[in-house]
Order: sequence, then C-alpha cells, then structure tokens
Amino acid sequence: MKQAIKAAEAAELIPDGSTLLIGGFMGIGSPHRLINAIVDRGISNLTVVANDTAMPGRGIGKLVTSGCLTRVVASHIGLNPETQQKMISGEIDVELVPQGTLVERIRAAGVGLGGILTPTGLGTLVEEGKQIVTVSGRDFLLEEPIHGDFALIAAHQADYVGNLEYSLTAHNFNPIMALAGKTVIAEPQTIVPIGVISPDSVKTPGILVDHLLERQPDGS
Amino acid sequence: MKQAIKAAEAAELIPDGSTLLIGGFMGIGSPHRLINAIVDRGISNLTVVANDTAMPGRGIGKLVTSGCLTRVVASHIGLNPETQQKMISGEIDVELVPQGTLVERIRAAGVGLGGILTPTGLGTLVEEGKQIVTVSGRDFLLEEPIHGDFALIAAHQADYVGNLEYSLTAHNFNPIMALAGKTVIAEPQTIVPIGVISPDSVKTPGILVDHLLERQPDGS
Amino acid sequence: MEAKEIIARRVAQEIEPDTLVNLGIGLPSMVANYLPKEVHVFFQAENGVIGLGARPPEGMEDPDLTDAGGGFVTAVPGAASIDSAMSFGLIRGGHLDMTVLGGLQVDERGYLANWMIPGKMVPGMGGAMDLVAGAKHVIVAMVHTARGKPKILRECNLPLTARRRVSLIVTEMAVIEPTEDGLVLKEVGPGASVDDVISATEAKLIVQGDVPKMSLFSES
Amino acid sequence: MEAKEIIARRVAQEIEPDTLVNLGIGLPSMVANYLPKEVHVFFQAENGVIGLGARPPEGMEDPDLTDAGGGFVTAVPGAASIDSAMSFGLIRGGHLDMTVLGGLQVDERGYLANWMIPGKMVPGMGGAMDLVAGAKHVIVAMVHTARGKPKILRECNLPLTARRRVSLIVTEMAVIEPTEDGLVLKEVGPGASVDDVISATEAKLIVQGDVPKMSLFSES
Repeated sequence: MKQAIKAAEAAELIPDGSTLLIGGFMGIGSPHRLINAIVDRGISNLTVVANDTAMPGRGIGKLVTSGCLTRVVASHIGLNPETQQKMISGEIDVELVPQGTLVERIRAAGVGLGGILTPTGLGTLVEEGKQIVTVSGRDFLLEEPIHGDFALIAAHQADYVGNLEYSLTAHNFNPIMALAGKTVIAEPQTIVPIGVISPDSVKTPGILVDHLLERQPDGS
Repeated sequence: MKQAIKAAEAAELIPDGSTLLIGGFMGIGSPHRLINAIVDRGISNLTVVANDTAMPGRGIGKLVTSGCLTRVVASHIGLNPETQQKMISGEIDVELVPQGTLVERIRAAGVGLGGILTPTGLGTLVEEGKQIVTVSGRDFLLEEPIHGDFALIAAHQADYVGNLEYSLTAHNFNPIMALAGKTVIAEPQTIVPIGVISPDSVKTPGILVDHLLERQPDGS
Repeated sequence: MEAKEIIARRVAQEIEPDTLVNLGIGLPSMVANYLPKEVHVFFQAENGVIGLGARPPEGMEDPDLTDAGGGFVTAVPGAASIDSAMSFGLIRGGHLDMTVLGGLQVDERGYLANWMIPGKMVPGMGGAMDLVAGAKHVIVAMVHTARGKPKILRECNLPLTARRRVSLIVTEMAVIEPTEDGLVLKEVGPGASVDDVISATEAKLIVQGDVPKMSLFSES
Repeated sequence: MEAKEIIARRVAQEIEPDTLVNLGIGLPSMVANYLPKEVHVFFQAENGVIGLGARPPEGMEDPDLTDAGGGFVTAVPGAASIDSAMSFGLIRGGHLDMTVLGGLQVDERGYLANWMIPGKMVPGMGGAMDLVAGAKHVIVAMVHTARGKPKILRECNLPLTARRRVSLIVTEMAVIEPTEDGLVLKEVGPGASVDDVISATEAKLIVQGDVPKMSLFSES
C-alpha cells in the first residue's frame, strides 16, 4: 500500500543531474503537476527522455524554458522553437531518435533486453556510429537501451497499490516508461480504493510504482 | 466488420504443413474449438509454436495425440508424456525455448524487429549455435523472430471489428501471438456489438484479426 | 481547384476498404475529407489510437484524445487505444497498410527525404522514419515544385528518411510510380502536359505510351 | 518436522515485506504457507498474474485463473492480469525481487542445474532460465541429498539453468550462501551438525566460526 504524496514532496526526491523519462505526447498524458514542482524547485542539469518537448509554456516545454535541462532525448522538437534555439546555442544537447525506436529502446531497458534490432534508420543519419547486425541475411541497426533514474508517469486512475489505468491517447509513452525508471513516480487524476480496479484493466502493475501523487485537486 | 464463422470453416483455411502460433498455458486460454476442428479435419505436418503441449486429451495435447504435429516449439512439455515419447521416437521434432525468450521472439516477429538480445540462456545449452552480441561490454544471446502462418487466439470477448479482450491468466501468449500470425483467427467466448468495448479495454486491435469464430455455443 | 485539393483527392482513391491508414500532419490529413463514404477504413494516429474520428463539437473535446498534431479528435465506434510501443509495433511490423506523408525531396531510387534541412530546420523525425521503413504502402503527397525548383530529383541532397523505395508520388501535376527501373509517369494532373511535368522534374521520368489524365472524382 | 516443511519455513523468513515474489511449483509453493501474516507481499505466477491468492472454495473456481502449475487460484485485492511478455519482462527486467526454485544440483560457483537430466527427463526449461537470469534474488529450495547422494557439488554435471550465482541455498540440513570465494555455511538445520552437513555435501564449504542453528519460527 502506498501513501499518496504531494507533487512538491515528489520533486524533493529528484537530485540535480538525474535522467528523467517523462510520459506525454505534445503535453497530452504528461505529468503536469510533477513538471510544475520540478520547475518550482529549480532542479538543474536534468536529462529528459520524452517523445517531444511540447511547446513553450506547456508540459515539458516549461522545463525547457526554466533552464532545468541540459540534455534532451526525443523524437521531435519541431513545435518548440525554444528547444531548437537552445540546441543551436549549445545550451541543450539534443539527441533525436525515431519515435518507434525511442519507445522500444526504453522498453528494452525495462524488460532486461540488451538493445533492439530495428530496420528503422538504416541508410540514414541515425545509423552513424552504431553496430549493424545481420540476421538471416537482413541488416538491422542495434539501438541500445535507455534507462532512467526516474520515470514520471501520468495516469488516468490509480489504486493505492499503485496499479495504473490510462485513457485514450494519454497512454503514449507512459506504460513503457513505467518499466524503465529506477524510481517510478505516478501522477494519477484519481485514486480509488484497492480492489476497485479489475485486474484485467491494470496496464501498469503497482509493483512498478514507487511513489503515487495525491489525486488531482478538484479546484473547489 | 467481420462475419463470425464456424470453427470447421476456420479449420478449412489451414493447409497441411502450416506453422501455427497457438495461445494458452496448460490449456488455459487456448482456442479449444479451433483445436478440435483441426483434429476433426485431420490437418497434417503442422508446426505448433506454443508455451506447452498441455496434457493428453486437453488443448494442444489433442493435436499431439491426433498425429497432426511434426514439430513443436515450446518452453515446456513436461506435463505431456506423450509429447516426450513422440520426441524420443522421432515422430515429433521438439525445440525447447525459455518461456520469456519464446514470447519475446514471437513479439519481435510481430513488431518488425530483427530478433532479441537476451541474457537468458547464456552459458547453457540454449546458447548453442547462436550469435552472441556484446552491448556496452555485456554479452547477450541473439534469438531470432518466430513468425506464424496462422495465429490461433483465445479471447474473452470480441466485437465485430475483431477487437479483443482477455481474462485473467487466459491472456498469456494470446495478445502477443495476435501480432505475429500472417492470418489471425480469434476464438472469443462472446461477441458484442461494435462500440460496446471501450477503446481503453481493447488489448488486441481488430485490425490484427482476420477471422472471428462465432461465439461459444451456450449449450441450450 | 487548389494544388492541395487535387493531391488529396487523388490520394484518396488509393485507399482500399477495410485497411489501416496513417495520414501525416498537414496536406496528408486532408485526404480523409475526400474518401468515398462507402469506403470504410480505420485511421491510425501514431500517438495512440486506431479509429481516429472527426473533430468533436465545441465544448465536447476530451483533453486525452488528440491526433498526432495535438488537435482534438473523436474515436469511431470500434476504436482502440494503444500505447506507443503497440502503435509503432503495428507500423514497424507491417500491420499498417498505408501511410501518406509529405515530402521535401524524392529521387530516382524512390527514396524520400522529409525530415530535416541541415542548418535550417531540424525538428526531429518523429514517427516518419518508422512509417517509411515499416508501412506496406508509402505514398508521398506533395506539391510538385518548391518556389519553382523541382523536388523530384536525380538524387536527394537532403538527409534521407529511409533507404526504402516509396510506393507512389502524388503531386498536383503528376502521379509517379518509383520502380526498379526508375520513376514511371502514370498520370498527369489537370491542365498539365507530359512535357510540363518533365520540365518541372529533375529526375528522369519513364514515359510509356499515352499517359492518362488524373481523374479526381471516384467512380463510385 | 518433515524436510520440506523445514525448508519452506526457513525460506519464508527470507521474504521481505512489499516485494514481488515468484514461487516455483512443488516445494517452493509451500513457502507461502509459512509467511507471517503481517508480511504483505505480492506473489507472481509467471503465467500471468501479480497478486496470486489462495485456492478458491469448491465450485467457485474460475477456469481462466490458475497458477503456473495449472491449479485454480484466486486473485487478491489489487491484483493485476498480465500477458506473458509483461510477465517475463518483469522477470528479465529485474522487477522481480525474489524467486524460489527447486534444484537438481548447485555447485561451488553457485550455479544451478534444475531443468533436465539428459536422456532421462527433458521437460523443458519453462520459465526457469529467465527466472534465474533475471530475478534480483534467487533462492534454491531443495532437499540436501538425492537417494543419499549429494546435490551440492564441486561442479554441476547436469546442464546449467543459467551462468549466474544464486543468492542462497536452503535445505533441511543447511543454509548456504554462494559467494565469490565459494559456498559459505551460514546455518545448520535441526539435528544436524556442521560435520553432518560437510559429509552430505560434495562441494567445499567455507565454515566461519560457530555456525548458528537454523531458526524455524519467525520472531515477530
């Protein structure tokens, strides 16, 4: 059973220089309260692994603006001109990874595989400096696993075991990242008593979740 | 939209000599009506990829007894003495694969990866004749993808798009095999109208399913 | 008729019923508007839904349901939510029947460049590399020239998206099929002659007999 | 007290609260019976459930809910159903805190052989290779000798399950910890002396000072 904690308490757990896996796709399905708490605490020198950096003022975009980040691993930064500026100025180091490769590299870390063998990126700039492995006469790029010190997960609903359900396109990277963080912090919209979520509805088993944020305040 | 068909009609689709991925764990979550129809039709020279061969008289065990099989790829045959006898007599060729490696090799086929890099089996008989790939100084076995001509899937509930839900420990290999069969035949216990299953409850998207068996007869 | 409408209308005719189709952001997303009513397909948004529906009425948006551009959408009956690993597993695994993408350049080998202009535009490849490497059919939908300069070249000078021959190029001036022998001119657009197309194209075009006019209205 | 009960009672003391534990078929499964009431753990059955519960009352079995031996079980509140890829992803990915397995042989390197006797018993490795390669702690629970012959050997002569040093060996005669320097005798069982253990063991045992007696009842 897990006591739900406040976003500010969760942010206290994260040291400067950590690598964070952060769920979300253009801010949808991102852990917004955790991100705000990280900005408030002013954690520095962070590496963020995420699909994208959203846009200025939204989701991971706030981490870009705040100067918390020194490195980003993402598939797309095109809708955040600030990330591009900071990349060009050298303030942020950016590694661009094809989206399907990115999620699968994170999964490989989470499920204990030594990397992935993918056709994506063969014959492109992505290939540079990487091992090519031939299987049954076909070439594949060997892409290495991506681990996180923390995985910051947005979920639709949790129980106090930490079991998580996700909603619609807010799944995206969250269920995979929950496998690959040394410490996993989940930010659910609601939390229900243990036993309320059917075993068949659980997409992230609670044993993967280390900390649970208290439910979304209702604003009343 | 898919018209549900009878088990016998589905069995007609399967030629002699096919490779079948069959869901189930000791018969739990196996497509029993399809298996019976294959035995009835007397399809021969089949390769079956499955976690196990259940026991004589149950699930995949019936395929062993009937003589339909010439090859089995499985993680465990210990509870089916008949499989072991036929292996020793040379009637059935058996490839034993660690369970986690087996499911991941099937997944690799389904999601277009060139194989998997796993620590499982290193330094054991499983290693024989396989490539070892070193990533960041650590050794991994390269295990190749396993494709099926057909995947025979047992599901709890379907809709007429072919979307599938699974129940409890009857998930096992089914959701993964549904990715890796050239033709996928699903045997649900019930079928509900389109729109009844929430998008968040779908574990196998209907676009993966080629044929849907009519619902379990109610015996009345 | 505007160039973009011509392209979208022509691409819509390539879509087969009961397939899974991914439409890129921008021009490609317009294709959905011109699909004949009786052709039922499932649209995939790579951020995690199969069965993408139209924009919802104002006030009925779900913040957890968007397309890959971040715009609010609905889900059609029979839709399925999927995480990014499943989404790209479907793409890489060959389960996606067609992707329609924009292009910066295509060359005589049928190779596409559409994700970066070094030193100028480095948004990241997002899902493009997986889509081009994995989809069964890749259709490039783009205007024929950029500021008067050909985009269909002898050899791309921008970084490639994949080392894979795309299936078809559709512009407002032409339908071109990349083959082993080179680029075959299949149709010419409204108001364009074969000579017009050849002079607006740097690549060598193979012209076989009379080239038919592009038809912009489905026959059904 | 029977040998098996001694072993099960002693192993139960190794289990830490709030962990994820996998118990093998047979002797290891008895461990659950001796866990102190106040120690809450989640048991994983590798066929697909986290939060394995006791056998259900007769007539209340669910055919879709069994343990890895195929026996009917229940699910505790907060349980999660998982497919085989997730189940072995948790095992291989280091999310499983402990596995308790039976053994045929263990040797001075701490290597385990428990899956086949060539020419005699070839049941397949099932999940054993993944469990031994992946679990954080591997406990071998077995009787000390087989028909009077030692099972703890200088070097295993049966095929290995993994090239990984197990964490602890618990028999009715001894608790032994494999270390880099060899096998350290940590405790002796009821009625056994250090000399008894040494003479029932082929491997060299490291004896450091007075070896305490095995305590079979938790202190809580």
